[in-house]
Amino acid sequence: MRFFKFYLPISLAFAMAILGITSVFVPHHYSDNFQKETVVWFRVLGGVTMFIGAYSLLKVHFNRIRRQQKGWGYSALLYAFFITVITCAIVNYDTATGKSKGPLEARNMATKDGVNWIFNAIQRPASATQYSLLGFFICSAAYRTFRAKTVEAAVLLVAALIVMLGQVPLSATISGAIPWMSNWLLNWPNMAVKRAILFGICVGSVGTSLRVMFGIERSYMGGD
Amino acid sequence: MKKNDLLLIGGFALVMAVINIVLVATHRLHWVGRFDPKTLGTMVAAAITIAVMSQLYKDNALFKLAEHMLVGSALAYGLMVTWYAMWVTEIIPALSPLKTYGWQAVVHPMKIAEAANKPQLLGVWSIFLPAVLGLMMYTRLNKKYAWISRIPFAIMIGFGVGLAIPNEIQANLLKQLQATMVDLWHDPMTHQYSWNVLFAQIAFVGVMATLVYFFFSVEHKGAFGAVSRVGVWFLMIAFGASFGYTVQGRLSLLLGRINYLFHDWLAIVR
Amino acid sequence: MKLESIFDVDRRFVFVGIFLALLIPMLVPYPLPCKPNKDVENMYIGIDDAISRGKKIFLSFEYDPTGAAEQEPMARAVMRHIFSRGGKAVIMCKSGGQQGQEMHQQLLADCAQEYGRSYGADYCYLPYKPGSTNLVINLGQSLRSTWPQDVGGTDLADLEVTRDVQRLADFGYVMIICSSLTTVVDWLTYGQGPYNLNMGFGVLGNVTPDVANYTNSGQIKGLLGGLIGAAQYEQILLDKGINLMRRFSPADLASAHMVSFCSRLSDPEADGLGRYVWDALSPATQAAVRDVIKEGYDNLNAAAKTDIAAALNRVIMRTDVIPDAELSKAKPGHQVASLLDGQLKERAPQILRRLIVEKEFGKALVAAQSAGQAMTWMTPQSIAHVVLIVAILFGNACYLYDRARRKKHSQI
Amino acid sequence: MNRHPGFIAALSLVLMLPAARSWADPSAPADAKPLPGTTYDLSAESLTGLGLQAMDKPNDNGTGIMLTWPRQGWEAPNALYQVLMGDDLAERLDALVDLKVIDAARRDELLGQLGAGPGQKRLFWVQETLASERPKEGSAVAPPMPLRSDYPAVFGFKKENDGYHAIEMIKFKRDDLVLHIDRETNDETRKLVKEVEARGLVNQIVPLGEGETTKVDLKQFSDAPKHDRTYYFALQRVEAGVVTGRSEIASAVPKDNWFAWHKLNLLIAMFVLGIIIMAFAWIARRNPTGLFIRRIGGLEAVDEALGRAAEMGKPVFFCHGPGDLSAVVTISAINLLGKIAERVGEYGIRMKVTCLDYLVMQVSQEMVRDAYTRVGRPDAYNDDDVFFVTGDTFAYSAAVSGMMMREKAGTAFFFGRFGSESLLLSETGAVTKAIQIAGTDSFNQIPFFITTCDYTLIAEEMYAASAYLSREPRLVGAVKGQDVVKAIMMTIIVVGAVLVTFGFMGFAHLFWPLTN
Repeated sequence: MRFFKFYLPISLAFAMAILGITSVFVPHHYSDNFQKETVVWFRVLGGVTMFIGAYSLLKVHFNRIRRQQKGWGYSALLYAFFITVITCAIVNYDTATGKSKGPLEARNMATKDGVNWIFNAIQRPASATQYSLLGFFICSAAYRTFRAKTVEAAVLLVAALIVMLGQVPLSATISGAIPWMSNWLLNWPNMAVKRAILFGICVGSVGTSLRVMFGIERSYMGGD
Repeated sequence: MKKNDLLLIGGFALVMAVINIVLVATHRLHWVGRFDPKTLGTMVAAAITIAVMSQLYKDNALFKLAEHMLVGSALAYGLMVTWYAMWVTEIIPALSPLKTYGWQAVVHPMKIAEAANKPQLLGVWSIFLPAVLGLMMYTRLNKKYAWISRIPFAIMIGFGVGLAIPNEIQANLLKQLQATMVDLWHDPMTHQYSWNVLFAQIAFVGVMATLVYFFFSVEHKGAFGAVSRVGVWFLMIAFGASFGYTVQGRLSLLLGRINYLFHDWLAIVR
Repeated sequence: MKLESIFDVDRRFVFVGIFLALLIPMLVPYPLPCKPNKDVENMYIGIDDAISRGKKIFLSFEYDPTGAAEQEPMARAVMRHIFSRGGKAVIMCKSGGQQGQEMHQQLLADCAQEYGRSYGADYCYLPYKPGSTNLVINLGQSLRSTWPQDVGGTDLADLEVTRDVQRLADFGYVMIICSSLTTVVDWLTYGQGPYNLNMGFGVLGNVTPDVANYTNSGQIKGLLGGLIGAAQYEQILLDKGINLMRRFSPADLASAHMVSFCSRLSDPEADGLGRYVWDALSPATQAAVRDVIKEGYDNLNAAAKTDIAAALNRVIMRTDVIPDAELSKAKPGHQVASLLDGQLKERAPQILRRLIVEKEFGKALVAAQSAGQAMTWMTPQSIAHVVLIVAILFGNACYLYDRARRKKHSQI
Repeated sequence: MNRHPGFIAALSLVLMLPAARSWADPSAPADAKPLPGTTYDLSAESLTGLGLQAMDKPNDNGTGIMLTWPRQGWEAPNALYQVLMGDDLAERLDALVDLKVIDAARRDELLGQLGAGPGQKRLFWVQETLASERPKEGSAVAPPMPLRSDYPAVFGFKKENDGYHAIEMIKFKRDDLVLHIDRETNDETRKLVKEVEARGLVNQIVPLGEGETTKVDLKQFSDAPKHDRTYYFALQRVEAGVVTGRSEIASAVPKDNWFAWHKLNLLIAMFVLGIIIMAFAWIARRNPTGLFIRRIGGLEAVDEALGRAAEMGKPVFFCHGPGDLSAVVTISAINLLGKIAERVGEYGIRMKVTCLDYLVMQVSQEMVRDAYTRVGRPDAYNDDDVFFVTGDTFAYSAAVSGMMMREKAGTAFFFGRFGSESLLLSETGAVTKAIQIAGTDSFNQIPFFITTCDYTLIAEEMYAASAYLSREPRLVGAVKGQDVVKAIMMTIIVVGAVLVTFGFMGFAHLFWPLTN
């Protein structure tokens, strides 16, 4: 049993890693085909496992409804919307032909059915608004927590102020130097740091990848 | 508590209804025919926008309502997109040789795949094998058999890691080495010392100092500490620049929502 | 008492402050002049140059509703530029734009409408296709094998705009409006690199710092970074006088709109039908039309009249271009049609056609007013930025003062 | 410094005045096209020795051929090179040129010619225009044409590479003659088909479509060379519409290759890196003394943060970003989660782990369960505390920030890859006065974490974090190995930059990646 639970996964990971590395260095069309095939595999894998995540979320809310925990009404609402959208998706109504095609035929993405309406009236404004709240939060964060507590923080502050000012047309009217400085910060120091961080990230991730490959890092197995 | 929530929701719905009726009556919104899903959509979207924004005041029933609506429909939408993009357009058509050729498709998959002009090289096995792996994933849901899912995980992660090692080195190490090893005294255009050369030198120092900051096995003291401190300064400049740029972007998005409320819906802003 | 404690307010006040700082300047639109930077200028020159060489422009719209506030103005400015100069464009949609296809097509139709361009001859839209890197590689090799058909299902070989283009390298300029760094790198690696294309990008504000080293290395020829990039592009268009609609003031356009409409109503051809059309109008519009009739066309100055005449010409010219398929889409039209009695039904298409002209002209009018949307939006931006900067500076001053005092205190 | 494009172009302008005048003249066609009826004359006199060489493109999967020929000093700016290509006997290239000028108007005529054509086999041709752009008025620089130096992966970094043109034939347009014919019913056409097939003049015979009549069509296909098959090439130069040079015929066979030699430096770098990192890990396990790892601010504070949450009886939130298991930072985050969960178990507080990716969720569940078991509190584990919220980032941030507000988070950890949800989450946490520790390698999000969180692990610090927390010799050793790699890299950069500054490129070239 230990073989199946432990050695088999580790040796499979190692073998697949070797195949992955090989496919980069071997240009032969065999390795080309192998890469193409793995792309198909991983896509199919994603398609087959798509219900696991939904199951987890629905279970949490199902438990909430069953136990009538605080706020179970919202969970019921979540279910209502989930079921509505899924039903509309399964019916797969096509406004162009005026027929319901069922879930086994391709969906016309331009069709105006319940899914489309809910997407446009609820999902789209809700997620766009959630995104736009960042505008409030960023200002609030800047206003309340942006203090030159240390020299480093002061450097960050000054750079941020220059760039912020350089970002609006007003600054050019005050002085042409401000947009120039903001561009300069962007093009030189920012670029240098980018590069250094990329070096570091590369070495770090190669290190971790090697540990995974040789079975030292096994967190993907969920511990022993 | 519960009652308050219901009152809040009901009151909000009422206020929105009144505003919308006024808007339609004053021809700021156009209601066409008996039932106009598009205009209704605009109204609902405005209500949702306000409900999501209400979390800025405090966490409240309206926000929770909008949040659960969003989560429920987003989950279903995600499933739908995956279904129609993966199953309907890829997996099911790839299995179609089973219908036409029967067992032949399983026994001689490659031949059949070629004849049926399918992009999968192994024919139906290109679907069967990953599908079996995918089904193995479902053992995660059972504690006793959860170990089975290690096998597909190992295959996926192993291959990902194998591809990542050379590609990371190529893209992030060799590429950046190439970009950093530059002429530090002559401008590429004029072959003379110039301001740009000075800037390139500054950037070079920045790269080095930042790299020093990311040394973990040496204590940052003395000269080493001083260099690493310069590195921190460079880091902070970069983060500051990034912050400044993002402020602009985020405010633009906020403007977009304000425009939606006051232009598309209330029609106050022209 | 700590000075800084005045900053310890409830953050909701901060939110309200930001909201007002953005909203108030929006109510009073006052576009600030923007000085275009080099990257934006490069993009303008690149596109202009390509058009003047008779080359087509390739665009990839990869934005969806979440990022639209920043990226739609970019798309609009660039499309206006292309259409106003008589350029031809092929637009595609990839990974990030899946949920924005409706918006893209609407925008294209609006811009084409403004400058009297038509689908198929001047532009075409290639619908969403999954795949990211592979798609770029395929496009480099062959446009038609990647997208055999456009959004309407027409073969690319049968569309005038795509007839003589085979692959990415046949285009004079390639512009990508996208929101992630990975997409930029994909396009540069598999599109720009192998074929040495003129390629420009329109990216979100927060991605701009990440692409700095690519503009530095010359791989990116033209960059619109965030809304300010769009505003600067609009400024160039304005400076070059390309934005024709801008020549009319909104008031002129309104009068032109009304006058044209009134002339229709008083037209003997329209005679009895005018009543039905009139009934279909909202009371506010009716009132405005009455005003124009009362005030009269003659009160306008000569220059405005010429402009109106030109505008009217454009409207009249377009009357015949509207395909019948468009007619059925016009909503006010349905109302009118339902009002028509049997005898008049055969003439309904004409009326509907006119109604669409009105509607479209109205759209152009709205477009003209929002011509500098990004520029107009830069004013609230500027104000919010300045308020924020002042608040940060003041907060830091208080903080430093407090600290100095505390130090002094502890020394004693 | 043997490349003076400006000088060469200026000289060529002077020498080629007649030709140059034609592009300055607006009436001349912009793109020179071969004149109809031009045939490829293979008699020896017409060969001016363009020096065409064809070779299998090395390091590829057998679908590429490289063509190269020396660059002439007097190439006019509007020079155009055409490559003719055939997959059969080279002598037949002359017939090819005849075929290529067929236009739509001659289609019907063609049908008549079918019987009379020369008896050649299937052939096709390609035309590659290399300098189709007309230079701007007044510019003296010749338009760029691909040179050998554009393909360092094939020709290396030799100086003389600038003296040769080079193009890569990976995809080419192919014009096929397609005969639309009703092959089933008509006896006469059946006879014709037989004859046509025997002569092999037409590339494709397709059954008639609805309402079609028998015709010959010219269709364009794009095609890639097939491996292990011989292809023949010839080259002609056209200037201002006049053929000014022709080459001999060259042939090549595209071959499958087993090793990409241009990636040799990558392979060596990979081995060096791997050996150093793994060696240090191995040595550290054998001899776990003297391992030092510098203080990482954020991690020192983990205990303090958890302690405070325990004191106040508030829950701990652990947020994974939207990264999946293929991201290294996610793996580091899961490791950290294990270590943090141990301490959470010791303190007996409640920890909620919110996930955006269901595979991450599964791994996290096991990680937390094992950690609780290790510290003897298996009962504290509840599957519902480690859960998947949704795959949509904004729904996720809405839901999680809602939860953090409602349940008054005491401590929040944000470890993983983050997008724009970072600020939404951390600002909410700041309002609930939670102690927040963040760590990510997403460069864009670090500034927000710095401003809103109490501690932030910047990029690589995140990778070193699990080594720091666990002090496991193997991990610490690997961190040390990574430091050594960085030191080597810095040395290479400094040496390389100095050498480049003094004009020695050779050293730098050793490290250049040769492809994109």
